[in-house]
Amino acid sequence: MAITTYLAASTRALAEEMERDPAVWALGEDLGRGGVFGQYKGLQQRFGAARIADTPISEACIMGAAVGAALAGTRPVVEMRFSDFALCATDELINQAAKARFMFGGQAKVPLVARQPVGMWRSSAAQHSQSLEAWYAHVPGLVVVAPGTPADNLGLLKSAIRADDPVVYLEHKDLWAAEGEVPDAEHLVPIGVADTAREGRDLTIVTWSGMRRRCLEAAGTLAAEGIEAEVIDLRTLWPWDRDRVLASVERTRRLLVVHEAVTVAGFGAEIAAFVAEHLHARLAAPVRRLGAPRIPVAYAPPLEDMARVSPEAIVAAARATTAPAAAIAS
Amino acid sequence: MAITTYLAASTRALAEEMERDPAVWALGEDLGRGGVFGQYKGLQQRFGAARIADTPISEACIMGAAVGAALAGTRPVVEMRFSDFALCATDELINQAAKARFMFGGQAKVPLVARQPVGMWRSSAAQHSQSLEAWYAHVPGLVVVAPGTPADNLGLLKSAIRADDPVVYLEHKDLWAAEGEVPDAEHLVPIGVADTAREGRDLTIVTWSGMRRRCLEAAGTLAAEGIEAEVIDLRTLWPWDRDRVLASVERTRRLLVVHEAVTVAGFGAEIAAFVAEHLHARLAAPVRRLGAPRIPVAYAPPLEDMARVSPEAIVAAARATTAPAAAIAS
Amino acid sequence: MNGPADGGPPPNLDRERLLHHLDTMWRIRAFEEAALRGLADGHVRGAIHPSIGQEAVATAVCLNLARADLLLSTHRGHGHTLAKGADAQAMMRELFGREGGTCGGKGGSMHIADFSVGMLGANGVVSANIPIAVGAAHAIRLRGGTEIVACLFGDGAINRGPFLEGLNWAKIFHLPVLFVCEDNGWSATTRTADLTAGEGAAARAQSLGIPAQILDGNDALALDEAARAAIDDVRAGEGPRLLHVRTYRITGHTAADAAPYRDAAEVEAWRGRDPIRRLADALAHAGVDAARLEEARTRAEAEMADVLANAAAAPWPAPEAAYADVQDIGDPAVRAF
Amino acid sequence: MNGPADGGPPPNLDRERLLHHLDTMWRIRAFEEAALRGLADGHVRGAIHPSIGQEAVATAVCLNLARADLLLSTHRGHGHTLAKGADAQAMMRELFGREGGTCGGKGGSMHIADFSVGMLGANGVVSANIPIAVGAAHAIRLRGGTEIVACLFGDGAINRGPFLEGLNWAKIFHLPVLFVCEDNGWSATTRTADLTAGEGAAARAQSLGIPAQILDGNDALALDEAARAAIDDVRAGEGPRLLHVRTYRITGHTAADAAPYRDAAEVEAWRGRDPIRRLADALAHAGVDAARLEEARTRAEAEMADVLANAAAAPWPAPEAAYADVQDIGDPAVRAF
Ligand SMILES: Cc1ncc(C[n+]2csc(CCOP(=O)(O)OP(=O)(O)O)c2C)c(N)n1
Ligand SMILES: Cc1ncc(C[n+]2csc(CCOP(=O)(O)OP(=O)(O)O)c2C)c(N)n1
Ligand SMILES: [Mg+2]
Ligand SMILES: [Mg+2]
Repeated sequence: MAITTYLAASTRALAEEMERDPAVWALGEDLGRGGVFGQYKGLQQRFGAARIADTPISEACIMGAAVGAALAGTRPVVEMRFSDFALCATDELINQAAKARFMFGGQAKVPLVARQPVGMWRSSAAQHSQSLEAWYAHVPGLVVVAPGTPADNLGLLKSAIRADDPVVYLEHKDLWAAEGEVPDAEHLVPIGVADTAREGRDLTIVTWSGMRRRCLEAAGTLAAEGIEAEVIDLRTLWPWDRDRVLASVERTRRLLVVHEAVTVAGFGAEIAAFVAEHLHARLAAPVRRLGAPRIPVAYAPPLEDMARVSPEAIVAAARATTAPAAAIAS
Repeated sequence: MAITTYLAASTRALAEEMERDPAVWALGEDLGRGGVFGQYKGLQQRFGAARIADTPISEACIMGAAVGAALAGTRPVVEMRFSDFALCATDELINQAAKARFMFGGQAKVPLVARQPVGMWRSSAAQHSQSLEAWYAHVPGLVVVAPGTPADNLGLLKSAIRADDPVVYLEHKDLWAAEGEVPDAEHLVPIGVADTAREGRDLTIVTWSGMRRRCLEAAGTLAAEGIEAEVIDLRTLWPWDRDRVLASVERTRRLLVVHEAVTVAGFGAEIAAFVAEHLHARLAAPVRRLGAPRIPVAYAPPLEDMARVSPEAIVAAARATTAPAAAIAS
Repeated sequence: MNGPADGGPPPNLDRERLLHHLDTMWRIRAFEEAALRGLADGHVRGAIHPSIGQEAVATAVCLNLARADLLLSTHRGHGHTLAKGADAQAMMRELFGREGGTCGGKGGSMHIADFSVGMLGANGVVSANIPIAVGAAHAIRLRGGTEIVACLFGDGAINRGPFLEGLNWAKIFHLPVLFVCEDNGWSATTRTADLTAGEGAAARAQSLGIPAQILDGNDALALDEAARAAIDDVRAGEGPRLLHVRTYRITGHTAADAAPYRDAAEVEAWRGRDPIRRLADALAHAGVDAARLEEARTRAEAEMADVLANAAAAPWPAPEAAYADVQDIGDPAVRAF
Repeated sequence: MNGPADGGPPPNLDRERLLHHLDTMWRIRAFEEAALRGLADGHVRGAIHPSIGQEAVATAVCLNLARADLLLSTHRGHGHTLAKGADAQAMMRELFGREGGTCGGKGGSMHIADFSVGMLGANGVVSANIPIAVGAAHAIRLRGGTEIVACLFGDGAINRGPFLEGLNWAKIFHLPVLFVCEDNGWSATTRTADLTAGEGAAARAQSLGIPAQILDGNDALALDEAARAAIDDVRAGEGPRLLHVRTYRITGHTAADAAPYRDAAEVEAWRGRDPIRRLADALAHAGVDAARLEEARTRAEAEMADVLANAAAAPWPAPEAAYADVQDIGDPAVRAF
């Protein structure tokens, strides 16, 4: 075990997989200089410019070329820089990558990883701050992964690269510098398995990505008040770990889903709806969601903060869910 | 009142608004020949090629130009042909149209209508059959409308053209030929107001677009069994008519949401989650969703049908929701 | 190389080779006509975009490719697919949505693909095949392969962004791609010239430093030679090439389109330049038997009549197949809701 | 028109006009330097992309536009915005995210806009401003206006699809757009030449039938003349024009980028071609007072020092403003969840 950043973990993951499998390569803008956040630093020197390819500013072609390169037998790792720019390649990801295997009757698979750093960082405004994981979870053919710790960014990126499916891989921009323990030995995290970041008996908080930290912080505060929150970091949004969530809510009888994305039609709706469908009679309080208001992310800090889910808001939502008044008259 | 098709209603709507307001114009491919479904037939002859503009196959520029044209004082109606092709213009719709007003601090609005025919028709396969309304409902700045009848296509398209916001306007391809009564006089349907297509006491079915017909058909079958379903056609997905839905479920104590889109992370999740959050204690059965499985739409009829929500499936889901066994032990 | 219209075929005309081209062109036409009958009979359920009149392009390009070479096609791709070596029977079954179709009935005409012959797919999105082709070529380069990629698209496709992005990419990475713009003058129901600035595909390619030429797409002899030369260059590692081929779509945009927006005289003029008849005439001038030339047609028609009948008799795919081939992780066969 | 490096200024040099250009260039530079200080002090919170070294382009293009003309800019847009007439104070407040910013603090540097002077927005998405510009021109045409639209973008932007789609559109609809490719040699940390096939923006425009010329972007005199002529043509209804302007970004890509990937000699060479100094020299040669030339600088620096201090003293916007200006129907101020 060593302490490593979320960023360095991703660099290591890609390097290990490129070492292991010559079919793996990466393509995107400015990768030769380390990528926009430094997550590719040193890789071009190590693996050459053919396998760490600097591309033109051509998001549609980056994604489309990755589809072709995957169909033709390689395993491309696509860098989209900001998930917002992946919107310049939506046809290529949704109509081509996600559907090719199916449309062609299984003649080929599309093993590509589409890395799309998401979320709010600081004063990045409306075109550099979005979290659209709900979109990708809605699209048949796609796997959706959103690591929240350095160890998970190592282990999940490696698994994503080994997957034969197109994987939308959402790293959080505010986590690049986050530190955590990371195994020295090869570390693979299975896709589709949640991580129970904290155990608790009073309510289940389901979250992912940048909100993992905030939820754990909130859980600390809640514990001081005697409320023991179980915090489940989904890590994978499709397929999400329903068994883990259902088992937890079965026990705690209360669900709070927390995410950074806009609440309306966010992926929290799926989880809340699913739990309400399956555990209605067991719930001691209504399911509850906490996400951003339906506003674009602004630049000025006080306005930007209005779109942020804070630990205080999580604490408040958890308190409301566990308050006796929230219990269902039964 | 006259009987008119959904298609003719849309032609009339655009013609009336172009007549009323010289700032209204339409742009898209093949509009001069009537558009791909004939919904623009006769309009270029009537209004000229400047206001019914035939564009190159350039979806990104069609949408981007509409943003610029809206910022510069006109009211463009964008034709995307199939909603699937709007994915070639996602940056323009999401990062530009939806956010411009906010990012610029309210200096200008973006009054554009993005018409995107949605849904399954017949053997159109995975790139011509999608329903992605959940995506657009998730994006701040956008209004999302999905008419299910000729009268609504008349009245809502007119309202959408008059709206000062970017409106994603989802006509259903399988409804073009559908007939219905349409008022002779000017007819405006307010955005954000649902239509109770059928009243009932036993459960509330919330639906929209092409599924309205199927739900009404199912409600007929259910009535013969003594189950009286209330069918609410939302018509607008953002802002959706929560008051109507909550009031209905308050009465019926049972909710079934039916849509054609993939169930997972579909807009039904938002409605089910919202109702579960607000009426948990009042529900006599768990909220329930019925949509497509998470598979791409196939070409061959027997495979395509696997992605279709049939009246029989609606009847079965409604029966299950109203069955005594579904009632919550309380 | 000149066709007979310009004073007779060249003396060294390779009869066997060109008879193969002729046979292939007849097979394409007969396939399209069979598919139209299948549509009229209600067997073909989705839209089809016939390539009648454009057969020489498919033939000249695809018959000059090796089987291992890759091909990316469009919505109007039956001819390309057949010429690349796909089985007509499997193709017709695909159009019928039946078991044994190239894609098991999942794709239909607009997503037809046969990876076993290097045909990596038609595409329902105009221009989307260009970046995919470029990426396939990139993969070949990465693994040191010697195959090349051919990418066909229409004249309407050059006004979409992926055309620019893909050509730029192919050139800067010096990739083995042959781009072919099949310019039939129309983008659905609109005349492409009205939508297109400048001289079109060749001029745009040249502005990117990609050698390009403009060719008569109904002259099978000239096309064959040009395609072979371009493919040789691409295979020799000289980077991408573009052929801008002028031809005509004899039918409407889809089989359902009667194309009333076109001048009857324009259609007639192009019928007069029928690429199959021109090649047959050249072969006749070169001394090929009239019977052999007639046989090319009748054999193709008989084959496709069989194909049609056989497809109509094929079973539907099992409904559960709709849940297969989606994804491994998060497989809908395990969990679809 | 030649600069002093080529043998002195032309005899008929319009001093008043060019002093205005010089003043504007100094104001741009002083604004950028003030913004850099604001960033170092922690007042500017988001990324900024300084245009130091590129001031002549902004000045030549924007000072030749009328106030009613429209302008679409990029992430590197401070100079364009200032030259188009936006208030420096409101701009700096926007960079600080304060009340009174051009966008009320909602946009920041990458979304700066001032509709009151026809500046319809910077853009955080490379190349996305091109279709918007084209659409704005389309609107002008539809309502019979006489304004024109100027659209600036970088050399990296020409490899994205919207560049092709937008230029093609402007040409076929014969729209009043002046495209200006501000070619500073770099796309973020990568040399654009390595990513760009062919000769670049001008060649691509020409392949679309759009008249285009290549210019020295650090020669304010020549640029002024070329921009004026192009703008006259566009305003006269001759359709779109493109200027491909070669210049250099003296800073890194963002203020946070030390640009170690660049050759020091390259940077030095370009510092030697400083567009402001070149114009000042030309004016000195033409007999303008040294004091007046010095004053251009000191006045600009004093103005921007004030602007900086004033911005730092400005209040934050009220948090509730985050709920305003989103949409009328489905207004989040009414319902945000
Ligand atoms: C991105 C996109 N826009 C629009 C369409 C609808 N469409 C299908 S084919 C076609 C015309 C294409 O013209 P061209 O590229 O010349 O090919 P052709 O049909 O003439 O072979 C159009 C507009 C589409 N499939 N994809
Ligand atoms: C679509 C898109 N891709 C990538 C980026 C990230 N990015 C911002 S500026 C830039 C470089 C742009 O280069 P150029 O167009 O030459 O403008 P310059 O920065 O040199 O002024 C990049 C890659 C972006 N903003 N948008
Ligand atoms: Mg064509
Ligand atoms: Mg640049």
